[in-house]
Amino acid sequence: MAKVFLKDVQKVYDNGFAAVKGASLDIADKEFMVIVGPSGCGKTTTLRMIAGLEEISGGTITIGSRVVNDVPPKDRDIAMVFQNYALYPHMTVFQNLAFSLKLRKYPKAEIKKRVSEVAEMLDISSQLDKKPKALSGGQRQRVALGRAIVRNPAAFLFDEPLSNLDAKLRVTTRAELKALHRRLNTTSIYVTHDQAEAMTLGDRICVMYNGEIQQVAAPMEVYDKPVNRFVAGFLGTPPMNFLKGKISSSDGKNVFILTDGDIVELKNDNGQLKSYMEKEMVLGVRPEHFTVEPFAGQSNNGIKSQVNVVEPLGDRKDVYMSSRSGQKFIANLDPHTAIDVDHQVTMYIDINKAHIFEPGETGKNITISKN
Amino acid sequence: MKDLKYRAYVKRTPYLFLAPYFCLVCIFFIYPLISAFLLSFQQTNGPKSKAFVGLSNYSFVLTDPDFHKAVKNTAIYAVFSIFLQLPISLGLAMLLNTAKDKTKGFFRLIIFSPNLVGQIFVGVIFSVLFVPRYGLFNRFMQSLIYWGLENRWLENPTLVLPAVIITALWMYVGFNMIYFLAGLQSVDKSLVEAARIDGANPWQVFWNVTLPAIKPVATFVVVMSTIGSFQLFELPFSLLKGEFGPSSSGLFIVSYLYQMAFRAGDLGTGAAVGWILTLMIMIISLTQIKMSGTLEEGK
Amino acid sequence: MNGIHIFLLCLAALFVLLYALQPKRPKIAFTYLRYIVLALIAAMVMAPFFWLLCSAFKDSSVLMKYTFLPPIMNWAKEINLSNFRELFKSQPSMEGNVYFWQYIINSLFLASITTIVQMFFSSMGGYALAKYDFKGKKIIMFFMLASMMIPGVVLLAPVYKLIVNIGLMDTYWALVLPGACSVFGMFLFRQAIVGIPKDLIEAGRIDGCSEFSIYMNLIMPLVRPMTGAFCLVTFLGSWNNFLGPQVYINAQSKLTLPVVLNQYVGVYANQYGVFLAGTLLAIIPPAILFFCLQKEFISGLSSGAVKG
Amino acid sequence: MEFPYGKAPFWILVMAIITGLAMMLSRTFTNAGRPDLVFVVFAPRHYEAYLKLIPEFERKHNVKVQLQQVHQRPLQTRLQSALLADTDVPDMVEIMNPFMGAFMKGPLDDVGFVDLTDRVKAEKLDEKMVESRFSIWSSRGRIFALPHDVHPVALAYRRDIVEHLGIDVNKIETWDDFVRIAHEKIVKDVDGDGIIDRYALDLSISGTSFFPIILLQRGGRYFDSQGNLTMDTDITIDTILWYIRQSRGKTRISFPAGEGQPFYKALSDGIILFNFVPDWRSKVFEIDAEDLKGKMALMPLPAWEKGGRRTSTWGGTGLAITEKSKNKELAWELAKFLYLNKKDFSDRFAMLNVIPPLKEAWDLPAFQVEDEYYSGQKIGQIYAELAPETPPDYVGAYYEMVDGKTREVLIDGGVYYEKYGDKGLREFVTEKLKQKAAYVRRVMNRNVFLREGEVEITDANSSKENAG
Repeated sequence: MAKVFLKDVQKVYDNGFAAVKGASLDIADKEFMVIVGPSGCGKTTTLRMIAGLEEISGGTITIGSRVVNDVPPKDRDIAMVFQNYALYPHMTVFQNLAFSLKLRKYPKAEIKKRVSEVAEMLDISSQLDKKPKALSGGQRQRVALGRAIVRNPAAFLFDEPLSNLDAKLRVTTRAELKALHRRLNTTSIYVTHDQAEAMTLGDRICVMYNGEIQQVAAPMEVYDKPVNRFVAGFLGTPPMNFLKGKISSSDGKNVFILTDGDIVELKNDNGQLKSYMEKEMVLGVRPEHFTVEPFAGQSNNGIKSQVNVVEPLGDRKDVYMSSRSGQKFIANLDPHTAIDVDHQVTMYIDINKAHIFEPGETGKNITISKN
Repeated sequence: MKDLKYRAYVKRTPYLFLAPYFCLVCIFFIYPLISAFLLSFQQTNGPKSKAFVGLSNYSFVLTDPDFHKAVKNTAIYAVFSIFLQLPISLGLAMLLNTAKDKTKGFFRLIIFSPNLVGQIFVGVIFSVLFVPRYGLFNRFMQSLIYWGLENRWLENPTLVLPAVIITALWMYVGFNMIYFLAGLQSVDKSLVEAARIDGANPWQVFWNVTLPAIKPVATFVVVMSTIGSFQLFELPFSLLKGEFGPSSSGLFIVSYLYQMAFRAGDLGTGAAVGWILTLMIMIISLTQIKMSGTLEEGK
Repeated sequence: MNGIHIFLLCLAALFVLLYALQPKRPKIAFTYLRYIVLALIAAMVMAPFFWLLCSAFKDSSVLMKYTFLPPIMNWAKEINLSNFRELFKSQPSMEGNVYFWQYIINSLFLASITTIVQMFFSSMGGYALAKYDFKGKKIIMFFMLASMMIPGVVLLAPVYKLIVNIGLMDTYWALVLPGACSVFGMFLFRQAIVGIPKDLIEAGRIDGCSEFSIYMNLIMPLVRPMTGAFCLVTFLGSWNNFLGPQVYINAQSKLTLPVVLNQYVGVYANQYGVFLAGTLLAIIPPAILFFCLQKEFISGLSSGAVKG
Repeated sequence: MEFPYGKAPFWILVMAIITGLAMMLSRTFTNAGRPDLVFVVFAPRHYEAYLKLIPEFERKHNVKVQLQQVHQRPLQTRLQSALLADTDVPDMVEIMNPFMGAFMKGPLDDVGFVDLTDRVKAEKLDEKMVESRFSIWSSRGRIFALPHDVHPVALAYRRDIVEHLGIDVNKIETWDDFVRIAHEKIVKDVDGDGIIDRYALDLSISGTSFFPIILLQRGGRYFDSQGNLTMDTDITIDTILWYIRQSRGKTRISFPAGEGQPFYKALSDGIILFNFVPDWRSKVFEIDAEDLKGKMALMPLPAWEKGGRRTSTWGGTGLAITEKSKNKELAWELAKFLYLNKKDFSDRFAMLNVIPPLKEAWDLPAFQVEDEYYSGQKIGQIYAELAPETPPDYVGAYYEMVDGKTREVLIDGGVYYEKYGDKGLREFVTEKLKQKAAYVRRVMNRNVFLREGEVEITDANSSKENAG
C-alpha cells in the first residue's frame, strides 16, 4: 500500500546547481530504507522532495499508488522527524503531539486517546504538560518521533534524527528505533551520513554521492560487494584501504603490482581482468583483511611496510602503516599481535576479500560479477 | 487538477502575504508620490489655476535664504542630537549597564518615560516651562547658576534652537539609551576582562572593546537619529505655538515645507522642498551607513 | 549659595569622604557616584512630570504663582479639581453635547484598532520577507528602505486629496488605512521571524498547516516579544497622533485627545491648566501599557537594533 | 485558554472591541442626510453663540444647517487644500484676517470664495458698516467676506496702580507723553533687588501681534488697497525704530509678558501696567484675570501726533461663502441673519464684548452698560467711539510672509541696538527692510497667476496712498 517509488527524480536549483541527478529508487511497503552519503550528496534533498518540502525539477515520486509531485506535504500522508526535532516551542508536549490531529479535525476524545497511546509507547507520558524547552535532548527526540507516529502515516521520513544526541544515547535510541519499526511496520525512509546507523537500521541501504544513487542493497551486501570505490570507502570504520598499482600477469597468474614494487597475487579470475591488463587500478582492502601471517595458500601477497601508529582499542588493534613508496593504509589486527611503532613488517592481504577498482573517485568494482 | 495548483499556491503565498502592503503602498504611497513629483514642477492655486513652471520651484527653494536658514537650523539640530544627545544616552546606558536588574529597570522606566508623551503635548508643556521669570526651567537655571531667569527662550532668536535642543534632549535621551543598553549587553564580557588583564585602562577598554562591539547599534541609532532630525516638525511646531520662532530661528526643513505648502498655499514649491529633503536624507544616511561599513552586515 | 548648591556640595563631599576612607577600594565611592549621577538625571527627567501633576490640580489663577505646589495652608483655596471640571464639562456641538470621556474613548478605539490592523498586516509582510524566496524580493526590500526615508509631509497634500476623493473624509478609515501596513513594522517583524528555524515551518507544513495557518499558529506565537514591542510603539504613535485627526476629522464628537486638548491653547483661549489636566489624563493609558510591556518592549526593540 | 499572541495584543483587542461598542452606543444621533448648509467656525465662543441662533434660522427657512468648529490653523490648511483639490468644502466659513491673504494668490475668479461686492452694495452694507473693515476681506477692489467685527484697540491699564502713582491718563495724549511718563513714574525696580519689576507696556520683543497694531495706527501698512507691497516705507522704518527703542536696551519701557497664564501673572503682579486691548481681548481679560475686577480701566491709544488717530485694530473675523456652495443665496441669508441680527448683538456683546461693524447697532442699550471689571466704564461706548477711526488693513496675498519678514527686521535691529546703540540703527534697519522687501517682491514675482496684469508689483515708494 505504501510503497514509495522514485523515478528519475531530479533537483536543479535556480542557480543551476543540480543537487539530485536523476535518482530512481523503489521502496517496498514496510521497508526501512536508509539513504546514506556524505553531506551535500543530495540525500536530504531527496527526502525533502519525497516530503514535498522541495519542488521536484524532474521525474516522478509515487507514494502508494499516487503520483505526489504536486501534492502538498500535508496531503501526502507522510510524517517527518527533523534533525533539530522542530518541536513547536510555544506548545506543550501534548499540544505538539496533538497539533496535526487537531488540524485534521479529529474529535477531541480520539486525539486524547491517540496521544496517550503514543506517549505510553515512547515513555513520555509524564512529560505531556511540559514545554519542549524543559525536556532533555533524548526526550525531545522522542516527542519528535511521537509527533510522527501519532498520525499513523503511510510513511515515516527521518532526517538525521539522531545527530543531535550524544554518542551513547545515539546507540540506544538507534536500537529503540529499530524495535519501533518492527512494531509499527510502517515504510520508513531514513537519511543519515552515519554509516553505522545505516548498517544497523536499514533493511536496505541507498548510498548516494554527488547527487546520484550509487548502490541500493541490503547492508551486508553493500559492505561485501560495493559497486564502486566510493561505496567501498564510505562504509566501514576504519574505511577500506586503497592501494595504487596495476594489474599484470606473471607466470600465468594475474598479479597486482603495487607502485612500490610489492606484488600481490590475484585469485579466481573470471576472465574480467584481461581487459584491464597493464592498466592503473586501485586495490581495495578492508583493514580487517590484513594479517601479519600469510593466509593459507596465499604466500605471495605481502606488502613490506613500516608501522607509524598503533592504536590498541581493546577488541582489536588499529595499525597505521605506510608502504615503501609511502602509500598509507590501516590494518585491523588481533589485539595481542606483537607489533610496535617503527617495526618493519610484511602485511598479508586476504585476497579473496579484496576488490579491484577502476581509478577515480567512483571507480567501478571489477571484482564483483555483473548481473 | 487541485494537485497541480499547489505549486502555484506556494509560489503565490509570499505575494498574498504582501498583498495588503502592495495595495496600500500603491494607493497611499506611490500614487501620491507621483502626484507630488508632478506637483513639484507646477504652480497651483485652486482647481482652475495650474501652471507648469519647470525647475523654477527647485531653483527658488535652493536660492531662498529662508531655506538656507532651515537647512542650517536642521543641520545644527542634527549635529547636536548626534554629538550631544547620543553621547549622553550612551553614557547613561554605560552607567546603567552593570547595575542590578531591578535598579536598571527602575531607571530605564524613568528615563524612557518622556517618550510616552506626544510631541504635541511636550511642546506645549515646555513652552510653559520656558516662560521667563516663572517657568520651571528658568527658575531652575537661576537657582543653579544664577543665570537665565529672564531668558526668553522662545522669543530670542539665539535661544530658540537651544530650547528645541533641550526639549528634544529631555524627550529622546531615554529612547536611544535603550538601544545602547541592548548593544552593551552584547559586548563579550570575557573580551573586556582579557583587555583588563592586558593592562588596558577603562578608557582604552571603552575605545578598543566596547565601542567596536556596539558599532552596529551605534550606526543604527546614528542613522535613525539623523533621519529623525531631518524630519523634525511637530515638536518645534507645538513648542513655538504653530509659528517658526522669531526671525525664523525655529524654522526646520519640514516646517519650511509645511509653511510653503500649507501656509503660503504653494503646494508646488512645497513638493519641491520635499524632494530636496528626501534626497538630502538619502545621501546623508547612506553615507553614514557606508562610513560605518556595516552595510554588508546590516542585511 | 542656595539649597541646590548646598545639596550638591554635600553629595560631592560624601563622595570625597568615601574615597578617602577606603582609597584602596575606590569601587564603593564610584558606585556611589554612579547612582548619584543617575538619580540626579532621573530627577531632572521627572521634574516636568511632577510639575505637570502639580499644575493639573492648581486653580488657573495660581498656575504661575508657584513653581510646584502652593504652601500647604493654601491648599484648600488653591488646589482643586477645577481644571478637570472644566475639562469634563459638556461641549455643545452639532451632534449634540459632547463629553470629554467620548474623546478618551475615541482615542482608545483609534489607537487600539490602528495597532491591531498594523500589527496584522506588518507581521504578515514581515513573515513573507523573512521566510520566502520570491521574485522581486530584493527590489521590494530596497524600495521599503528607501520609502522610510521619505518624510510623510511630502505626501500630505496628495494623500489628503485622495482621502477626500474616495470619500473617507471625517471617518477613522482615513486615519487607519494609509498607515495600515507600516514599513518599519515589517522590518521589525522580519528581523524577529528570520531567527525562527525553517524546520518549524516545514514541520507545520507536514503536520497539515496551510501557509496562513503556519503564520497564525506557529510564527506569531513565537514572536510575542516583538509583537508586544510593536504594539506599544504603534499604540503610542497613534495615541499621540496630532496631524492626522486634525486634518481628516471634522465632527467634534469624533475628535481625539491631542486635537481636543490643543484647542485649549489657541490664540483666543489659553487655558493651560485645563490643557495640563488633560495631558495628565492622556499620559495614563500609554504609561500603563508601557509599564506592562516594558520587558517585551526592551527585548523586542533591541533585538531589532542589535541585529541591525 | 491562553491567547497565543501575548498579553498586549489581547488587551488591545479587548479595548478595541469595548471602545468600539461604547462608541456605537454613544452615537445615538443620526445624520439625516447632507445638511443644506455647512458652516465652519474656528472661535469656540462664536460657535457657542451661533449654536443658539441657528435653530431659529432653520425654523424660519425650513432648512438644516450644520455648524462645525475647527481649530483656526487646520481650518485654513484644510480649506486651502480642499480648494486646491477641488473637493467638498463647507458652504460658509469664518476666517481670521491674516489667513485670508493666502486665498488671494490667484486670479480673482479663482479665489474660491463668492465675490460679495455687489450684494454688499445692494444692501448698502458698505455704508451701514464701518467702511475700513471691508479692507481686510478685499482684494483688487472686490469684497470676499462680510466683516464680523471692528476690533478697535484701546489701552487697558491697571487703574489701581496707575492712580496710586499719580498718573492722569487723560493727560497722555501722544505716545511721546506716554514714553515720558513711563520713564518718569513707571519703570522702576520696586523691591530693590536689581531687577526692574514694573514696566509701562506689554511689548513682545519679536513684535508678534503688537507691531502691526502700532504700524496701522500710524498709517503704515504692508499692502495698499490694490495689493501692492508697501512694507518698506518710511513709516515702517520709523515704527520699527520706535518699537526697538521701547522694547530693548536699558531705557526700554516695555516688558514682554507673553501669553496665557504667564501674561496674567505679570499683569496681576503689576509688572506691566498698560496693554493693547481690542474689544475681544477685553473679554478674555475678564475671564482669565478674574481677580483684577475693578482694578482695570480702558483708555484710547495715545496718538502719534496731537489730534491723530487714537485707535488701531487687532484681529478680525470675516464670513466667506465658498464658490462651490450649492446654496449661495441661503448662505447669504444666514450670513445676514447672523451678522445683522440686532437682537443678537446685545447677547453677543455680553458674551464676547465684541462691537459689530454695523454702526446703527451701537445705540442699543447693551452697549451702554457699565462694566464692573473695567471700574464701571461703559466699555461698549468707548469701543464704539473708537470704531469709526479704525484703520484699514489690506491683507494681500503674502500678508503672513510680509509680517514675518518685517518682524525679522525688528528683531535684527533690536540685536543691533543692544550691541551698538542708536548709532547707525536707522541705516541698518532701512537696509535690512529693503532686503526683505526685495525678497518678498521676488516671491510675488514668481507667482504666475498674479502676473496677468491684474496687479502691478511696484516699488513701495511710488504708491504712497494714505487711507483714513
